[in-house]
Amino acid sequence: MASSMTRFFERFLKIDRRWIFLAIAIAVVIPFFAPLGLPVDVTPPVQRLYDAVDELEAGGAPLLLSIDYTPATSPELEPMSTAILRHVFEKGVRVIVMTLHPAGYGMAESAILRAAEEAGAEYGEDLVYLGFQPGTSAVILGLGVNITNVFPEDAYGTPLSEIPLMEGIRNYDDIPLLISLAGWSASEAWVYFAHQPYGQRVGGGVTAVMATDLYPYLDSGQLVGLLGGMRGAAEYEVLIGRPGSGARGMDSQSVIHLIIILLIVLGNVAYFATRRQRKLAGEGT
Amino acid sequence: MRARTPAGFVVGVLSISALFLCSAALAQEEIEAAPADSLPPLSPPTSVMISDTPNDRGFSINVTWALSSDDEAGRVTSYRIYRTSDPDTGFAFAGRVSPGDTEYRDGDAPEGELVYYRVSATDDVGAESPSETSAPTQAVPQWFNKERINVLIAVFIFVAAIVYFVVSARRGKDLFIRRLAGLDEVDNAVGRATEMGKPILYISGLSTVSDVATIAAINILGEVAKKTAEYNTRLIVPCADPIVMAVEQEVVKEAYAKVGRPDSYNEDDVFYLTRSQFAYVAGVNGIMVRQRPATILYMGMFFAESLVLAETGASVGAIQIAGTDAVTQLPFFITACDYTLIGEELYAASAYLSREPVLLGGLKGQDTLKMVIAITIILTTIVATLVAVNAIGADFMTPLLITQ
Amino acid sequence: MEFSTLIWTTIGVILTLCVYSFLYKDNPFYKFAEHLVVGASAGYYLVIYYYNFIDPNVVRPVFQLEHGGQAIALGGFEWWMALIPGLLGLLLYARFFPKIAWVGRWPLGIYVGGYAGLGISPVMQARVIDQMRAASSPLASIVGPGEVVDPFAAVTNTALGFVIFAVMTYFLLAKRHLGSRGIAAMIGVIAASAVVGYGGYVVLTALSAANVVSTTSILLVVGLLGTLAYFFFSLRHTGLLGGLARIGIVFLMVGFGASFGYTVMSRISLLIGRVGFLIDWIGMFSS
Amino acid sequence: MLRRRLPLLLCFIAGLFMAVQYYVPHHSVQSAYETLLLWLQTLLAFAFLLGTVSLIRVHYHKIRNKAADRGFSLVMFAGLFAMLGLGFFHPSHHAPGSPFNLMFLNVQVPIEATMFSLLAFYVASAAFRAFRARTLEATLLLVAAAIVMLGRVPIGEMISSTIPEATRWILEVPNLAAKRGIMIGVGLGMMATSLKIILGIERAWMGGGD
Repeated sequence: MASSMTRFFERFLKIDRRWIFLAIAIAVVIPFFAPLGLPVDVTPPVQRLYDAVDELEAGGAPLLLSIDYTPATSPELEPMSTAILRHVFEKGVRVIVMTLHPAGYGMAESAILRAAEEAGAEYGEDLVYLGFQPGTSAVILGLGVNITNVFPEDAYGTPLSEIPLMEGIRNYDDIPLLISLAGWSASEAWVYFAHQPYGQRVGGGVTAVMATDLYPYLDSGQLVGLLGGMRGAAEYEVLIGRPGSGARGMDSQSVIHLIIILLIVLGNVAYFATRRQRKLAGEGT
Repeated sequence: MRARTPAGFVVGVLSISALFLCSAALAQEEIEAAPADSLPPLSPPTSVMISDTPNDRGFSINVTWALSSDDEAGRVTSYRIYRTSDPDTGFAFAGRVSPGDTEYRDGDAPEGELVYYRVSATDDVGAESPSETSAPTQAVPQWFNKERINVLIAVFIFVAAIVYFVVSARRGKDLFIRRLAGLDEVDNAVGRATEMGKPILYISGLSTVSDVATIAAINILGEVAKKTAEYNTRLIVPCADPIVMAVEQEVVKEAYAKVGRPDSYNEDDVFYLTRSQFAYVAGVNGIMVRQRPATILYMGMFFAESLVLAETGASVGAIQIAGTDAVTQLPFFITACDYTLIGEELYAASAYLSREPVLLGGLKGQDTLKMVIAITIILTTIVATLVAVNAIGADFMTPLLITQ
Repeated sequence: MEFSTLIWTTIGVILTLCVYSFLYKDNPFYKFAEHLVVGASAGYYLVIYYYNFIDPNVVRPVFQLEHGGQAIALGGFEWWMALIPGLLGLLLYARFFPKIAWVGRWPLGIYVGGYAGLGISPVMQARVIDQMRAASSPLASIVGPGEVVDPFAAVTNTALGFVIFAVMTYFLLAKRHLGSRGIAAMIGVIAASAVVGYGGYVVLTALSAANVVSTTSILLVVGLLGTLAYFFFSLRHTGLLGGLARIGIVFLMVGFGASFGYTVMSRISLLIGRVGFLIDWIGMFSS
Repeated sequence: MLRRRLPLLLCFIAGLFMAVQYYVPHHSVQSAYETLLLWLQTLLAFAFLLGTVSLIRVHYHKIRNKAADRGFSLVMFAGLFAMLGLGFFHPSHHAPGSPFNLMFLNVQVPIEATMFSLLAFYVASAAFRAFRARTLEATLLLVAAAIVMLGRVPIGEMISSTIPEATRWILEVPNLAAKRGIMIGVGLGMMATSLKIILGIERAWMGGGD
């Protein structure tokens, strides 16, 4: 019996790695069709960002959402833009969307189209898309002086003066909150060039790996709140009560993390079981 | 020759916006003047002081002021800073800061001209209360950045240590170097590839020469190429950067020439693939599964692709030796490769492989500095702790923390 | 849904599946995607670099006498400043002419030297001085008069680490040929830091006549010194240095494990993103 | 002289200037520095053509030598020349909806993103293969990795609240100490290597030797 166990372990140690690939693939795909709904605890940085958005008045001064992420980091950041847009549209808060990255143009457009369609938000009244302007820091500084200097027209060529939402919106003075979602240093740029000189309240959403680097800004109050990676998006979804791709992603995450740990544990059990056997065999000869 | 484009752009944007804001502010002031029951105008900021920004390239003035007495009550919405070369002809908008702030750095001051500043407290309807005009000063560029003197001293000590040990090595002083397992294996790996009749794959990172790790990788390639040339083993070097490719072609070609086999060098084996990170990975993966190299060396700067490369390499059964200073990628190489040079070991590798006394002397210099650093850290930690618990006065720290 | 969007997305989906087929084994579909992306991206970078550097900084100033939107004079300072990099760039192509191939080393010399020089001082600042400063923080500080010291929190910072270290030392002693001096050195270092950790805590409290809490684990300092010791090349790793280096390896391995575990999440996010892309594509047909 | 000494001299001068400018904020030196930096970047841009020629050469030889996979070399050429054609001969190649950009977004981006996502699979297979408690070092590595992995997902908190705390401690104490030590060591190595290049002690970059 011992030898059959050992043989099993030996075979397990030499398992074709493609079986592992298959297990990972299944673990990723299943939550898309059958969400597990594992509970997610909300952490303070996410709560603070949610509160800042929640304080905005319906139909009042708008949120400026800068969707600065690119296709490479969209898996982590798109769930955030979706959750935030759902939140503001549900509350009737108006929103101005823009991007600092050329590759963010399409990302931002598809995000707002989807959210607006779902919530029945009206373009020009509930949201405006300003598009992309090159020159990160110059753009951020320029918005503090006058938005129309930087974006004379929206992304579709309509002068801002003809858009109802933009009436009375000149610069950061008329924007109570700004959120940047980015997989690069855009969040820092917003802190340096919008918060420092103009006192603009800035919130951020970044990839999980970047989040630890930004915590100091959170402690110093330079960021009002922060979403870190898919987990941050999942927490935000919990707060708005609508689990979406973030929560689903966290299901996959939990399962795959468990699979990897299980593989490590089983690998070690098998290793030690067979090692004893190898030692015995070694003594025999 | 000042970089004109961005500066010109900023000046342009700022002056246009200044004009706009001034006219807007003026227009609003007229309106606001009418109602009698509105709040009294803000009290202006006082004691506006200006000075040339120290240690800068020029064109910059630091402005400081005392808060408006209405600031605490929350009536001030911002402070606006204005500049002029001639106070009689009016002021131009220079910048804006939040209430509570008492300083501003103006980066667009003209050089060699006296300038004057004024700071206005602005309320929520845009009415401004300007301060008195400041005394004039000039924006002056500096020739030496005093804030960096500590770096200069440290670099000087470092250079002295390296040069001293290089020179004494040249005089024939015997130098010891500890074992680096990964590098001892390079010889075996070349031999193994020769026996199996399979090539060696050398990946010199995905960065440019601007990362020093890439330079280290080029140095190591020089040593590796000498060995492969001796054994007449095929060496494949796909490059992710065209300059690195140009240099590495030179390196490998010379190595073959030196062992008297210039004809064995094949330019098609040291080639450019693509700069694009994962397109490069796609290409290298293809080379791995089709050429089945016996040995793969990863030296230099790596990013997220490290594990994709190393796992594919492991799957074709190659002996893998990695070396990188990319802290985030080291765990992946350690997991998937047979040997990994960690951080500084990468930089020691070319000295180790070549055993050239002058290069080994450099290592000795590095070690000396390391010793100095370790002792400094121990001392400053002790002193900092004693100061923090008031066991000794804080003045004691000042000379040690000159690096602030 | 526009038809062209559907076509482009479908192309993306097919190429995505081609790449995933590599997980099974190398095959013509993967080869197709691989060669396509190598060619396309090489072309992409050539175009982007041409339009971002060569065109504005060389071609337009030299031939069209225009730089950054401003006219420049033929033979003027700015014209020469644009011509020089152009000539240096052309020298790179000398390698195609064996007789003058060696002039190709001139631009490479400037390039390699320039970047080598650029690195020295910022590296000293950011990687050495700043790190030393961050490492030299107080191990303890005073708690204000009204505040209560949580003795547990004050010592766990250090205690937890030392328990782990004691266990590890045992294993190290059992397995490694470090020499009796090295083992003695290691025990010495660990014991000394324990004494500094606990004894220092008591002494400091007495010295300052106030409550003292530990703010930075002494393990942080010991680990840093150990890691530095590991990187010592010119001395044999025996005795005190050997003991410290062993401690350094322990810290390095824990650190690498932590980095590995920390990064897994974002890697899985990428896969979830790709799977989401494929599933959205299926959804395109149902809508 | 011109073959060996001049490149070394140019290397020395460029290196010395770049090293010294760090301490000289004066705008005359800083703009010279910016100009030189721009030259270096422009040089890289020129090298891209050199690189592309190398890529073309390798695949042209494959086709000429009737190598087994020569058909795929044609695919490479198709991708390369499509991008070059659309980039250089199509007006407004950089506009959002241009064919050049569409090719980039729908051919290059999906392939590269998928290559990137292979990491999720490889992380698992590498962990399984290498995380064996063979030695003390390997044990530490795998235990730390397992704790941090669990500490980052909700399921970790569900198992025990100490897991996220332990994760934080590992990241903030042993991990930080090791990273700092590596960073200082690497810093010294980088500076020494740069110095040896500038002083001409290390000459591998120009084929080494004398």
